[in-house]
Amino acid sequence: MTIYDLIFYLFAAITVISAFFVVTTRNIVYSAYYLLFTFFGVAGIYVLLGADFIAVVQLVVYVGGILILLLFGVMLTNRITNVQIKTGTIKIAPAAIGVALFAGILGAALLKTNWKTINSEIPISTTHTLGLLLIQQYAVVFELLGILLLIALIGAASMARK
Amino acid sequence: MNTNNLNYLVNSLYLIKPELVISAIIVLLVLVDLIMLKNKKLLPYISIAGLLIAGYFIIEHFETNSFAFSTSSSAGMLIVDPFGNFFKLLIVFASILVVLFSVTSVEIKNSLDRHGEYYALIFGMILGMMFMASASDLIVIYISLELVSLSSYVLAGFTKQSLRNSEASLKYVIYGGISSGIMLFGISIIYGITGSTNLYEINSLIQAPQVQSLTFLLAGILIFVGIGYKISAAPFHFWTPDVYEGAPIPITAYLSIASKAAGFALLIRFIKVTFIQSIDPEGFWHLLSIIDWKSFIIIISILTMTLGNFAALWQSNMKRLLAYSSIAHAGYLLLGLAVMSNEGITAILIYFVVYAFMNLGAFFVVMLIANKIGSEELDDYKGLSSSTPFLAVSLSIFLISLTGLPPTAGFIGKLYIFIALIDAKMIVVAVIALLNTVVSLYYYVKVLKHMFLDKSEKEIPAISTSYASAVLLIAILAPVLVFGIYFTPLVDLAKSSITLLGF
Amino acid sequence: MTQIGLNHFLFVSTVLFCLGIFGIITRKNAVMVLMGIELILNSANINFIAFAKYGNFGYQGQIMALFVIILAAAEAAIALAIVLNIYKTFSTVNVDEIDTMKD
Amino acid sequence: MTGNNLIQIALIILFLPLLGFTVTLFLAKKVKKIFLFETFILIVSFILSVALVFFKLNYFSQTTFTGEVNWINLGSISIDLGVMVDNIAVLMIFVVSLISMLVHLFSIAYMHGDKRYNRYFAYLGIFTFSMNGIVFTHNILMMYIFWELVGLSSYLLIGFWFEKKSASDAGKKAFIVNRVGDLGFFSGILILFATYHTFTFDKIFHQISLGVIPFNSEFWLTVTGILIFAGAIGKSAQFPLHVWLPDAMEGPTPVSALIHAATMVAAGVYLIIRVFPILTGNALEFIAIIGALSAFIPATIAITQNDIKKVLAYSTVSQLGYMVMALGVGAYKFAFFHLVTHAFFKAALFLGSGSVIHAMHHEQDIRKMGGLRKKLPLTYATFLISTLAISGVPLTSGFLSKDGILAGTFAFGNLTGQWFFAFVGFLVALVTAFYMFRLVILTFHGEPRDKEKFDHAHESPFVMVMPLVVLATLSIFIWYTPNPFNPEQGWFLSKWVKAPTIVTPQDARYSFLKSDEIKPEANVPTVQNVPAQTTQEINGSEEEVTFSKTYTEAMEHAHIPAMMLSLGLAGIGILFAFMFYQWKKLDPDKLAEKINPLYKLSLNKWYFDEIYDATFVALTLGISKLFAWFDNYIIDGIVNGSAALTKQVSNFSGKFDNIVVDGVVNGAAYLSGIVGLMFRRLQTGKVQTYIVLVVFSLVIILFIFKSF
Amino acid sequence: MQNFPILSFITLLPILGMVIILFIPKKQEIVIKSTTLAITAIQLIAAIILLKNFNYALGGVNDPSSFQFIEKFRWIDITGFSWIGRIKIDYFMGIDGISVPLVLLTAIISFIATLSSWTINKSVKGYFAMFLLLDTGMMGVFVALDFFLFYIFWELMLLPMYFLIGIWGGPRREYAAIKFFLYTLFGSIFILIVMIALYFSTTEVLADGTKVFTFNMLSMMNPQNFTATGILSPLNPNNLRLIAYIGLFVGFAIKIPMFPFHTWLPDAHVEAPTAISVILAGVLLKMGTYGILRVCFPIFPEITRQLVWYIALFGMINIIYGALCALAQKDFKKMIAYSSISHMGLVLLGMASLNSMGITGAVFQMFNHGTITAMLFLIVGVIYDRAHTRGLDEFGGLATQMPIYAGFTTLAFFAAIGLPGLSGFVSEAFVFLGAFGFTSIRTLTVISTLGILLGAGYMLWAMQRVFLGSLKDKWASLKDLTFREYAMLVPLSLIVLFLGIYPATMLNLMNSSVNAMVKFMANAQTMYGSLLH
Repeated sequence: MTIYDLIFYLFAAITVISAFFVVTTRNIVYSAYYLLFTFFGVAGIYVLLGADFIAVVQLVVYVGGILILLLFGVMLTNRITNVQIKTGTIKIAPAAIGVALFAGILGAALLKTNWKTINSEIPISTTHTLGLLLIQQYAVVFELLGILLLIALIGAASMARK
Repeated sequence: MNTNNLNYLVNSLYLIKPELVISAIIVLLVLVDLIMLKNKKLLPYISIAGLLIAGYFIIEHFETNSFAFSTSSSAGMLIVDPFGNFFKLLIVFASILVVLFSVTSVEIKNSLDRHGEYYALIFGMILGMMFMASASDLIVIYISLELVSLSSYVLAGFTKQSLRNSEASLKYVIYGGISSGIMLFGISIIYGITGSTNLYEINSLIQAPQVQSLTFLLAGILIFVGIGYKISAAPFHFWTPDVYEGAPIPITAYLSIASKAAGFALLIRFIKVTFIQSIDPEGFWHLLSIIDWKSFIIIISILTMTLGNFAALWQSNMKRLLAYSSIAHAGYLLLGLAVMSNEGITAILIYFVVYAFMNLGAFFVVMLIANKIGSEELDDYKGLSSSTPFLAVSLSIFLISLTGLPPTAGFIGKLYIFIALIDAKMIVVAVIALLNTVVSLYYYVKVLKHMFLDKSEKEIPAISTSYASAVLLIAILAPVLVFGIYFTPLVDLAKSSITLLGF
Repeated sequence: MTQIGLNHFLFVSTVLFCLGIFGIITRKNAVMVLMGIELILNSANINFIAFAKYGNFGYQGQIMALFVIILAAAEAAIALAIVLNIYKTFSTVNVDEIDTMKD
Repeated sequence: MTGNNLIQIALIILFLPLLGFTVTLFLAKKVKKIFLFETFILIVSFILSVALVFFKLNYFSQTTFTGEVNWINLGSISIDLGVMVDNIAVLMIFVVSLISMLVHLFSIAYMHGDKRYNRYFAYLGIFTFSMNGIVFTHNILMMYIFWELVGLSSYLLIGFWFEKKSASDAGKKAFIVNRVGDLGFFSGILILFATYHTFTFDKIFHQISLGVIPFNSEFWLTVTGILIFAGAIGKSAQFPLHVWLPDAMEGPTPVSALIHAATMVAAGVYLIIRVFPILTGNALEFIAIIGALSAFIPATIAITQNDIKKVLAYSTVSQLGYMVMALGVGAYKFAFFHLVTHAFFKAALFLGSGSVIHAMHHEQDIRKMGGLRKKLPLTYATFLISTLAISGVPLTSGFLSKDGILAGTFAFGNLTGQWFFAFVGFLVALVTAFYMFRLVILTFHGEPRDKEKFDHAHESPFVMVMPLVVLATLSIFIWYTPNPFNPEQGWFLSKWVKAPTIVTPQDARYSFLKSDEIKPEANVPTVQNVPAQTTQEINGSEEEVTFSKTYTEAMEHAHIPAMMLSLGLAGIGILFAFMFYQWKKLDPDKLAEKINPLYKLSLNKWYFDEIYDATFVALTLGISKLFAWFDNYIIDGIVNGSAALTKQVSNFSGKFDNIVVDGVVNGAAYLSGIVGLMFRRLQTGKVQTYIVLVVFSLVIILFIFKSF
Repeated sequence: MQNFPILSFITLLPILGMVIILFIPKKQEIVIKSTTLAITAIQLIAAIILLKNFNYALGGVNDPSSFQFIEKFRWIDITGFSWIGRIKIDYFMGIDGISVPLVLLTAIISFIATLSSWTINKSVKGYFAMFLLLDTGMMGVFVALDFFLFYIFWELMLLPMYFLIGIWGGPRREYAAIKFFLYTLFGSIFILIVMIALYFSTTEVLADGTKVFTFNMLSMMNPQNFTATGILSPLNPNNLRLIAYIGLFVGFAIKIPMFPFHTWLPDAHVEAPTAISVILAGVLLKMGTYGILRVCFPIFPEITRQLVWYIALFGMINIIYGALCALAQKDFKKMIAYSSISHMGLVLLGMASLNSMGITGAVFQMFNHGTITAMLFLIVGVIYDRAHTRGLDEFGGLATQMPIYAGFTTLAFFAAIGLPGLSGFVSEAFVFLGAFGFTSIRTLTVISTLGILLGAGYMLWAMQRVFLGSLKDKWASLKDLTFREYAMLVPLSLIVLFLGIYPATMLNLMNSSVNAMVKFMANAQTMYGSLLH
């Protein structure tokens, strides 16, 4: 067992366990914090997979953006006076059965698959390459995303304002 | 390489002129909205002008057959081909009508101050749908799908006034979010197997026999979830009735036509381009046996139309009824795909044109009625034939056409579907579909019954229709009748539009 | 235990994916449901990057992940706006209570 | 005078009454006296028929004339309509025209004051037309056509006083009961047509004589004969379809005289006479049995009836039974002879009873009459003569014809050893004499039992009495034969009426009716396909070679014993009638008590109506109700997905009812509705439920497709 | 004359009338009614002109050259489909001796029904617009020779009928209307499927020598035109012709209506207004039997021969069952509706005979049933207009009060019973004679004759209950026929009488065609039997 392995297990554990708590904790705020750990764990996994730029983006966008947004959402939709911001769970049984079956199929399929694997060197930095790709090959997608963000902006504003 | 690339980008831009126009209009709309805070009257004109320009560009380059933003000589992010152009044209056409609807809609008028956002979002949808129609890369597919979704989430809850409006958008966003999530997971698996996200590349990669079929099946079906949700195919249709009922009527109409059309364009392209092995001279596709799409689509389509029709029997809300009917129609349309032949695709295209007219028309009448009586409940339709015979008759014709009775265009649409089915010797499926048509008759006729045969308990004042609305309505009505009798141009158009790049 | 390979990452992503779905289905609070969606997107992203690395497919996977992250942000923004709107009209964000429209 | 002229006269006679009918019907409201036109038409038609009879019998007695016109031509099949003038037809037309004319005259007075007076005459006109059609037809299809028209006119006339429920019931009953027989008749026609592709009698006979028979089986030839005879059973009111005739007495009395005594009911016998050549031995035996039963049963009923017309009605059935039986045993000529004589005396009896009823102000119960001979001397006289005739007293026509029939049965017994028919014949002769004199005595003799009505009674006017006299006169022997005891030598039987050539295969006949000399085709008239509107003369066959000599001889032997026996029996019957009712030596009531069950049986007409009502009518109505129910509930129910299920479901869901009412009406809809409900259940409005469903359906789809 | 498109004229004239009516202001009810009357009158005149120019010698049936008044031009022609050939649909009309009586019938009945509609006073404009549309649909079915065109017309009459029953009908009109609609639509679905399947099995050689699929019914009747592999091609050993035949037959049988698909009829009749009942019974039911004769028989002759016993069986069931049900009815109109079922059974039986007598009888019976039942429904309408009830038991003695009315009724009733001298007899007799001539259905025919008896039973019973007996006081004020009612009943009575006495007028009209049909059917066995080898 190498250090790589250890680190992987660490991050995997963080990700999975905290994700588990995200969906099971009754307290919403706790849940949001667990989500933070999940995101961290995922970022760690990205790093392990040699995607350093993505890991950073993950941290910046998810932790810095989305999570904060979600927390705002929590705050805005619950009266602050109530310290114990809790939420119930419903449909545990069907959800558990359905998800378990689904996970079974998914897991069986994915893990049994004989993936093509080719060993490759971990590049030092992906940022440059990604940048080039974005403005060359994926320029159209990139622009499309820009418009998408614009639309999201307009939409969110339109939705949220009085 | 850099210069080549840039040239290539510029060349590609020529190919996506309509999309560029639409994008420009979005910006223009936002700017105009900002500059002229008070006067919103200009916005629809800009929209229509933009759409007409876009439409012109589409028609101009209708016969183009080319990749755009190519990554290699045989693949690209986008494909510009007659098939895609057909759907783009359909989308533009539907958009023009929806813009016109929006002008007359009382619901939309009530939120006058946000008209800028409204049109911007519609154009966001248009853009997304156009990309959907020509996407050939899973990345573009996903992003464009999301673009359409995000815009429509907001539009579904646009007026924000009633409970059902907000409810619609919440349900839509949650449902859409998970569906696209599942689809994304499927895309990731395909990527894992093939190492590519481009449909053409994937196609050439999976010709090899050693591909993991089970995993591929899984991925294919997960991707279908995302597309199935867009075209509201059972069992991924659950959002449809609630959202259709909750959304403003122009948006409902729009969702039922344009976004469904885009979804179909995507689905057909996805299945055909990715899984095709060969096409025989009779026009039948021979797909890779990796996924038995034929059985799958047959099952889904039968399920869809049956569910749609049967559930529609019980509806008392006109919009909801039409929602279920549009689910059912998705089922009929899927049958065209299930044939897995060029003929089937022709049938789908014909059906779509017809369906656009009749469904938009039906929604338009429902909207006009709702404008006056403020309700879409079927019970309030009682005695409409006396208070507004024009609308009642128009609605009847649309509904009859939706049922598929001659001599309306709906019959022609169905006829071609059945021709395709029977030619492919799928008699049993055809019978099931036809029996479904009978079931559908119930609820369409129920509406007719309410309008013509029932007496209203309360006194309804005569409903007048504005001149402009009447003209628009007749403009939609005429093709429904004309195409029922003379449908050669329609078929010619569809026939010339089934060319997908490379096939 | 074997060496860490693709399957390990896939395992993590699968678990995340399923937990995400589980969360979406079971949580009452709309915000929590959104968290579930984020989990699903993350799981897909792990897939992309893991496949890219182990299959040596180049950078397409990472680009995809990048796009997905951006998209997730946009989606979250819109979703939260909608949730806020719901809170204004319904005075609750419990998804299961928002069912005025049904058959 | 050529055959062509005869055909023309026949056609005029045929269509004149139709003209009368049309004119009278359409002018009924406008012209008060239009009935005179109709009567005039009938007089003309009678005169023409006299001419026809005269010329035919005097100059062309050996020849049959036919004239036909193409009616329908389908290329492969062509159907001709045509008339045939032979001796039988002209004699029959004479009878019909005469009685019809007399009835018209009689009705002028009898029906006077009726609010549908003119319409009544119109109906008589259509009846006469139809009857003439039956008489003149040369093919079986036309026979059927006029057969039905006769049915229609009898429906109209019986139900003429339709305000009375009993009258309208009787009309309906007559038509429907007749239709039962007609079904058989029609089926017989079907067989004939399917075999011979023609309807014309001659062509059919010709083909049979060539050995072409239905389905190549003599059995089927027998069946065909019996089926056609079924028509006669209906029309001639033979057992078991005789039930309509007594009820038909609800019609005006002149109608009874015309239709239900002389002409229409005789049509059945006439039909058998026409198709006689094709009847096999077995068929004839069947006919004889039906005839015997029909002669016997109504005779027993007539004994106890108290309605003057009912008695006559039953006696009519009984006499028709005689004729039918006569045909059955081969006494062809006497059957026709009796048909003619009976027509006259029975018409006289009916008209006489009409006169009585008229005089008694529409009282028909003989228990309330009595002593009327003083008031109605002429009526009495004619009635008595007719009664003597029907009873078979010598010097009357009835004696001649009846005696012949009895001789025929006697001969039949001699030849075959079956004495049943002879026994029935003689027994009925006894009974007939008895009840007829009972009728005469109760009506005309003794003391009046209803003084008031008696006082107002008066002799009828001339137009009513004149017909009686004419008819009674015709009941005297002299018109038929110079020898009052042997009709064989009379012109009627020796010259005019010839037994026909039997065309059935030899081994299918009665053994004694086999041709003594084998001359299969020599005498069969050959008929070519006759072009339209032409007349053809057919040379008749030579005398007496066509019918079995054996039988003729046997009858001659039987003549004397039969005559003696019948005379004796008639005398006994008359004697008993006088003992019971005139001299009151015997008390009929006591006798009735002694044999109460038999009395009841007779009084209640053997319970035929009750039995039919309880069986056939009830069964049909029952089945029809069942089917209607079946239609409403089961068939609709199957379509509607079963009513019970519907109710169940509607209990479950209050909404269901609403929607049922709301137009989801059909049951396939109930079913689809239930399916729809199931689908609706899924649409809970909770988005998370939807997602659960999506996940589950994904799982299911994956499971399904994993196997592919 | 031959150049004038008289069939299109006769068919599309009502549509023109409908357009005219739509421009007449709502209030001008008389104008609307008169326009309709004029249109139907012109149609009737055109039909008579058609009849005058009709050549009796030409057979038609499967031979395109002996159809008359043919109008044929390319309607829809889409080229370029390499894989399914050219989609070509013709506008193809023509008549032969089988359709011409029905064209005439349609014109007559439409005219009479217009008169009968005079009393309509609820949304007159809509009514007559629908009425004329219906007229076009009916006429079109009888003149179309292209299956596609046929189907369009077939469906075209659905909706107007739905509305005519549903809006202007009796108390349970909605139920009846929707039942009618669903049944017929259900039936037409089968027709549609078979039509498409036939299309893909039949080819036609065009002038330029190309082979294309075709909807031309006449081409479908020639086995040489079938493709080798079409699913309905007799050349294909695995063909589905039997199933297709049954489907097609059921589609038409629903319209007839054949047991057990008949339950829509009594409801539809009871609820429909008089004029619509007249049309329904007079013309619409014939479309079913006409369809069988025009489509099922010549296109599938070998299957027809195979199934002929079953057709006769259902004919028999219809006759007996309908009659028995009629016997149990208490509603005048319902009784007549059931009697229609019984009489249409005769048509089925006659067709099953496959000989000229039987088929002549069947076609003639279609015409006669059209006129006689129209009369019967008019008669019910007369009494319903006055008394507002149709209960058979509620009347009695009306013959005293309304003698002329009673006279017409008697005529119609006896015509329905099949009294000689009236037209019903000839067709009935022909049907039985023809059917009896066909050995295998002989027993069924004999059983069917029971219908004659039962027919007399229910008709006379109804006659008695309504017209005979003593008059009830409450009906003492009923008026006898009006002029308009005369105008409706007299022509029909004359037709019934005339055709009863001299049926050759009508029989000659159809004779050549029927013979051609019989010949064709007789040769079918050899023609189709040899194909597979």
